[in-house]
Amino acid sequence: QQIIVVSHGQANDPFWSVVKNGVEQAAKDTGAKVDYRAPETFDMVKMGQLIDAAVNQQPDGLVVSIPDADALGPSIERAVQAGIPVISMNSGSDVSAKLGAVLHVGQDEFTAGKKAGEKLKEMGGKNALCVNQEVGNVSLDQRCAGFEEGFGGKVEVLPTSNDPTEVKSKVQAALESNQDVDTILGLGAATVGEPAVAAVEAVGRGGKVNVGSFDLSAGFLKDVADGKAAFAIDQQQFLQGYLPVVFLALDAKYGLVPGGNVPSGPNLITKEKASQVIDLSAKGIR
Amino acid sequence: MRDIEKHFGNIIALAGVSFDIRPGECHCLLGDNGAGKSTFIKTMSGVHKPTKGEILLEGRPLSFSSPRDAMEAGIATVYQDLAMIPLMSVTRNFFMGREPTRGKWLFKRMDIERANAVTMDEMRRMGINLRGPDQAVGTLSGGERQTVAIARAVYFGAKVLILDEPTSALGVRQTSNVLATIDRVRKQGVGVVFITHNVRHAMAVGDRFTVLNRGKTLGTARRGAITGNELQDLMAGGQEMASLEGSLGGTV
Amino acid sequence: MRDIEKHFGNIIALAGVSFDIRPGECHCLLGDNGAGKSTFIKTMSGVHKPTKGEILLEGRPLSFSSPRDAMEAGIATVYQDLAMIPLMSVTRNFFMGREPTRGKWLFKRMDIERANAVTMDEMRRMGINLRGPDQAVGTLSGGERQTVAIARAVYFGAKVLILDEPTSALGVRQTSNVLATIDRVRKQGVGVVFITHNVRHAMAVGDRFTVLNRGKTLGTARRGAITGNELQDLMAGGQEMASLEGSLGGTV
Amino acid sequence: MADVSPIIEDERLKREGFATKLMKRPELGAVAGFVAITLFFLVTASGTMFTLSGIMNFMTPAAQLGILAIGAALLMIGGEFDLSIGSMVAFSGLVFGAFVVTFGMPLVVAIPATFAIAAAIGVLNGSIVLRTGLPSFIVTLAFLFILRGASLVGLKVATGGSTQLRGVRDAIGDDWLAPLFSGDAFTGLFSWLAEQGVIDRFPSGLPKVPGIPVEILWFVAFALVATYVLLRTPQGNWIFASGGDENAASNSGVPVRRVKISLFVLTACCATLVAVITVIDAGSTDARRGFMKEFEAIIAAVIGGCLLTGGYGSAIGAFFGAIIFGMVTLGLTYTDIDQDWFQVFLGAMLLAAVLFNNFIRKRVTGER
Amino acid sequence: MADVSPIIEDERLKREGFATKLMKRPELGAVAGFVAITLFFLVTASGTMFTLSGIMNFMTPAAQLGILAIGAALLMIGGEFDLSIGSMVAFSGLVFGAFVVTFGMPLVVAIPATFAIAAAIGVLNGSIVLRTGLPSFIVTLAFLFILRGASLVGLKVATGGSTQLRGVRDAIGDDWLAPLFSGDAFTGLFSWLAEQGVIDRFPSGLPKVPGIPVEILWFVAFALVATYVLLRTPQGNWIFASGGDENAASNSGVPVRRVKISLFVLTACCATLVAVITVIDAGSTDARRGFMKEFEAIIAAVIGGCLLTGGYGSAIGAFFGAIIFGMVTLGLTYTDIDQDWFQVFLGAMLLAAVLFNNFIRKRVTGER
Ligand SMILES: Nc1ncnc2c1ncn2[C@@H]1O[C@H](COP(=O)(O)OP(=O)(O)OP(=O)(O)O)[C@@H](O)[C@H]1O
Ligand SMILES: Nc1ncnc2c1ncn2[C@@H]1O[C@H](COP(=O)(O)OP(=O)(O)OP(=O)(O)O)[C@@H](O)[C@H]1O
Ligand SMILES: [Mg+2]
Ligand SMILES: [Mg+2]
Repeated sequence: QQIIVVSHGQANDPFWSVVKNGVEQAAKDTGAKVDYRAPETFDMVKMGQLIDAAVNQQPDGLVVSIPDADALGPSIERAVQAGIPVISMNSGSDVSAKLGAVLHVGQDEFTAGKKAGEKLKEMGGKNALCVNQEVGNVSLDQRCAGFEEGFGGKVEVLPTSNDPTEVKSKVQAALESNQDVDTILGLGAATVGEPAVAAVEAVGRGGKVNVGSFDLSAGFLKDVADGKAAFAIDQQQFLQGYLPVVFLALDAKYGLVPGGNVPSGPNLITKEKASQVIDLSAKGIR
Repeated sequence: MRDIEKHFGNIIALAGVSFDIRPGECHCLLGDNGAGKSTFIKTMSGVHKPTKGEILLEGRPLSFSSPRDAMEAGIATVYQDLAMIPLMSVTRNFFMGREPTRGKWLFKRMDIERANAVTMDEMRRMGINLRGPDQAVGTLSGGERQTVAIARAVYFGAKVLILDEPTSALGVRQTSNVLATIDRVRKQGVGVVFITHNVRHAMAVGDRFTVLNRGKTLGTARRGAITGNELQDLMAGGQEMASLEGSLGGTV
Repeated sequence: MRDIEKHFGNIIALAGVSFDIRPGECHCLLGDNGAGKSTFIKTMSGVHKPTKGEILLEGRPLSFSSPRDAMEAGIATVYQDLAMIPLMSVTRNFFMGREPTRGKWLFKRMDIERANAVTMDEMRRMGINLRGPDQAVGTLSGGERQTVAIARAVYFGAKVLILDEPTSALGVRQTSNVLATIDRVRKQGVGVVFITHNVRHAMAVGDRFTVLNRGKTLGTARRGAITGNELQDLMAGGQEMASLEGSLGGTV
Repeated sequence: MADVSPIIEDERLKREGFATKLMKRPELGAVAGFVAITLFFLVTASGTMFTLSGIMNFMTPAAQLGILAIGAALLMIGGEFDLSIGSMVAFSGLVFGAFVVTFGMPLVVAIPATFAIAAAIGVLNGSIVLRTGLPSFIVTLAFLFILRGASLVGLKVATGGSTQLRGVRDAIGDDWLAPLFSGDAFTGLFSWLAEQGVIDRFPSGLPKVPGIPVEILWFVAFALVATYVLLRTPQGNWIFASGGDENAASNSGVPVRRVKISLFVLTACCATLVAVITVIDAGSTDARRGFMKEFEAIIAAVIGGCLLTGGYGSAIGAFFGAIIFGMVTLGLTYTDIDQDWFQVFLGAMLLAAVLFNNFIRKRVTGER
Repeated sequence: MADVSPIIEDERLKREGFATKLMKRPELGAVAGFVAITLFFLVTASGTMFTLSGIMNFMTPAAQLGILAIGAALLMIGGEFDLSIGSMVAFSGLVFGAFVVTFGMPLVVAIPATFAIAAAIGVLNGSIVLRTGLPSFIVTLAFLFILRGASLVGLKVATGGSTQLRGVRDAIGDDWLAPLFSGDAFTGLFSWLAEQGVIDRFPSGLPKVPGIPVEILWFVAFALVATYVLLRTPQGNWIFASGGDENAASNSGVPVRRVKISLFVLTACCATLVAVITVIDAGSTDARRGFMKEFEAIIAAVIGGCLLTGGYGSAIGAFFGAIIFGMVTLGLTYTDIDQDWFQVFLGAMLLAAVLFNNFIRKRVTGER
């Protein structure tokens, strides 16, 4: 059996490296031969080409994420036409069935962002920063957009880079120049969440600014456990890599397949749960 | 050309030089190293804009905004640094900026065969047998390179031909070729400006001689009104000659 | 040096040349453009590795892997392209690779004042008054630049001094200075290799004359064993001289 | 005068075979690299890489990159850089998308209008560089940021807050100009070939390869035209001269300013061509389109033998450079190597390709 | 012989003020740009940007970038590029992190060992460039990919699957070498100053600025040393010569190979210094550290007046170039402008800074 996974996240992205770990675990558990592929940057044109390349190899199953249905649709339809069972994961729950995918595992970035927004609003936030480490990456932009909708209050998107020093300085600058900010949402725990917490401490507003972040990192979870940060949003993306592969393997072997979509998250990790997950996070499972 | 001045930042390279060229005449420009000869002819051929002064062509004031303008006005120049692209072939350098074309409209293309043939011919006329027209200029010897530049200027020269130390790196045979060429184009009615440090070369072909010193003209003399030795003294800039001069027996 | 051959790809620049230098003697290397003179001296000073042949110094075979090696063996060279960095100042070019230092250990630094003073002095000795030691070489006139290269080689020259057409761009005064300098260092027991196209310059200072033609030696003559005119004919490479030669009155 | 005889034999020339002569051309190194990489993948990759569909698959990204790379190569030969082409792809994509979707223009209007805007930016780039004498690296770098940022802002305005503009395919419908810029060419021929069994088919009966993607045709055509211009026209000579030595060229009467500005316009238009093709093909555009493409284009040009200092290089070299880059980026997916190793692999292959090409060239030309 | 008189007045020199002379130095353009940007932000940004804490805040990233930029500038003056420094930051970070966390080495061992490995990679880079004569752009580009990929693979091995290696701070504890590479210097002085009321305090009584971050000290020290070396030592002369014209330099006896290899080692060590500082400071390292830093470093060097073609530039210029870049990236956050405009703003400010510097220089030196 050969199963190919094509996603839009890079192998060195902490979020996607966990997905990949799930894929690898599934490969080990099912004995199938699984390939994980992704473009080097958020690049829909390239991703379409990777799907085409996968279809050419006639695998027994194909797992894709669908952040842009317009761009990827034709390639996915071509796979379906070629008789390859397709499962979508992570993004694209709304279009997955239409394009002919068997089912979808995971959840929209937008919905997850919305949920985070609601939670932070509940905690009394009125004025928020959405710290985006890769503006233009549609899946990250959607997290911010969802957050804006759920939060309701004033949200400013703060574009930064992957460099923790720069993120910390920028967040610090934003906090210094705007004393009203009371909420920060980071779009990645290691790259943005940890430096954001450090920045809040540095300007002496620890406890007055709620910090939440997408995804998990051991450092950020520790901050959550210590009460320096509010929560981390876990999509349990390990499942998004693990389940589709297992489903497709079972499908190929026995023709068994679940009947509906599987939502993998979101799951808010707050102070109570944080310390349990630290170890798993350090190993790249959560 | 009248009262040309040229400053580079705080350096005054030319402090008022006047000069004229007549058709069919070879005007030699002489002077010590750093006197400003090259700067002066660069002003004449549109490379530098004069800080002060004006250029008149056939009575009308002119202002060249680029060497291409000057070329179109009929001035061809051999620069001291030759203005060659080392990585390009001899032919491409020869015709740079004035490529011969063939065909029409969309199919207008460079006539490479003709260009190659002309280049080889002109070079042979100057006494250099090139190995091939597509050798890169950067791999030519110093004299070969200089010959390419001279052949190019002569080939395209129209009204005025300016030569900045054209014979400095040339062998005996090539030098006499160049002097002969100057003589020939002069007889065709072209005005020639010839810069050299070699008094013998200057006396051989010059009709008038102008000596520059430290950015100023020391004066102009007609042929016959001055002897080679006088000229030599003028060129040395009036400073006492190095003491060994005598012992070397006037060989320079 | 024995039977040196040098090929560039499919181009044979030197096809077996033998040559020797003796202390206190000025050996002139003459020849047509493209004869291979520059290539030959570059082989001697470690720039090129010979394709065939060997170099002997005081009887021992030598192999220079870089010009620095040759320098350390006491060979100083003025290259035809001068080996100057246009963007750097005159002083920095003068001392490039052999900077004078002051202080010790961590505080070992360039002795800028001394370097500047030496440069200005040596240049003035050659007859050039520089505006200042920190002018960039790229803004010097052709002759000024050449003088810097010569002054540098003379200043550092130890056993052998090689000059590739050192006087080509020089004015009258500078030229006589250079010839005088050659004479002076020769008397100090340094061996000089002097390349030129000017027979008079060669006759003035040369003790022996070797003529190259198309990558081969045409023969070596002692001073007195050959006249200027014979040398001139040899240098022209045996091909018939351009027809105008006569009418120009032997001025070249 | 000396006699003007026909070109004579020169005893100072060794015999030189035709092959040797060929290898001296700048692009032939890239060809050697290309051959080496092909052999490598023939051995290591799964067979599907070199089926017809596999080839089309790696040629499509190579073609898109290649169009940019040839433009970048011409500009580099002319002595300048354009770091803004990647951002230009995003910006032109936005402009084109907005024209088509937001303003509902037909392609006959939208495409020329997009090219006009791109050309204007090219002129702006070029004039700033030439006016100020600043290095083009820094000027176009500023435009790298400006255009990328403008695309983001523009997208948000055009879509009302999203960074992705969709619905281009619907808006275009079956505009008669679309086939020139999207989809596959020679579909009829290919389905006929498939029926004859020359081309593989899917179980559903459709040919695995429906035709040749148009970008490949654009790519090949552009490479040929660029080569012709460089080697056989006065303009080509001017490009080499401007890049080789600006001063010398202008002293010899080459209109250096005009040449350089035209080249900046050309690269902007190359970026726009790629933008139009990918936007129509994908049906959408987003703010990350063309990200890092400027570097990939320069990489391809350098693999193809262009010198960063200008004055040397070839369009055919950039052509093969782009194909090498395309093969390497897609090739790993056809092998069994873990994706984590992708970058190590990419770097090693690049190095191997240029080392091999260098080795071959030195061997053949006998340089030391 | 001619008389050897003291330097005489030359009538061909116009009087030239001290200011004019200063402005001719390559770095003074960058200083002008720096002043302009500062004035701009003084007017437009919120006052907090230029409080002590605000200054430390933008100087910290500027210092980290600047250490790389000065290394890159020296290498550029020497005529070569190193595109692998960004990846080198990630790779050295991994190596250092693994030494400390996985192997539990003390800093006295771990730091020299990391530097040794970096230096070895620098030598490798340099020897490939010099041996093959390939452009350093392409060789170090290959290492950009290779080192980046190796960091990812290495991290996964070291952590058992994660892309982040953490626990560095715990592993180090209070090693006596740590204060040299992390945290703030002069903390005593600063808290004393805070008590005197010279420095703002938090309500808790702690000074708002606890000290000067060590990277800033490293940065300043390195800039001074580099300037000294460039302008006052033979080695500096060799660097200029090697970059100005490799052939001419080597013909004049400059050990070009040795100079260039040392410069490659230097840039690798700069990257390692930044890696060590950031890893200790952040307590962790991940696969994306240093991403794109190679370009930012080159940008800073070019803003600072280095020529891409080599042979010209200055370390002080790169120093100010890095500060300009740091101020511009952070400055927008202090203004009221919508952050979506960030990249447009960054590009525009860069362009404005270099245009201004160019304008000033032309004015002062009277070039046409
Ligand atoms: N771009 C420049 N910037 C500053 N100074 C310059 C520049 N160009 C020339 N100079 C100076 O102007 C003076 C005149 O130079 P020019 O090249 O005209 O001399 P020249 O008469 O041609 O000398 P040579 O006989 O040696 O060629 C020189 O002293 C030179 O240093
Ligand atoms: N790197 C190279 N590659 C190919 N050919 C070369 C190279 N260097 C020199 N040549 C060729 O070798 C021949 C000898 O050149 P060289 O420079 O030694 O001549 P020269 O005797 O110094 O001439 P001149 O008097 O004009 O300086 C020339 O024909 C030249 O074209
Ligand atoms: Mg001159
Ligand atoms: Mg020579």
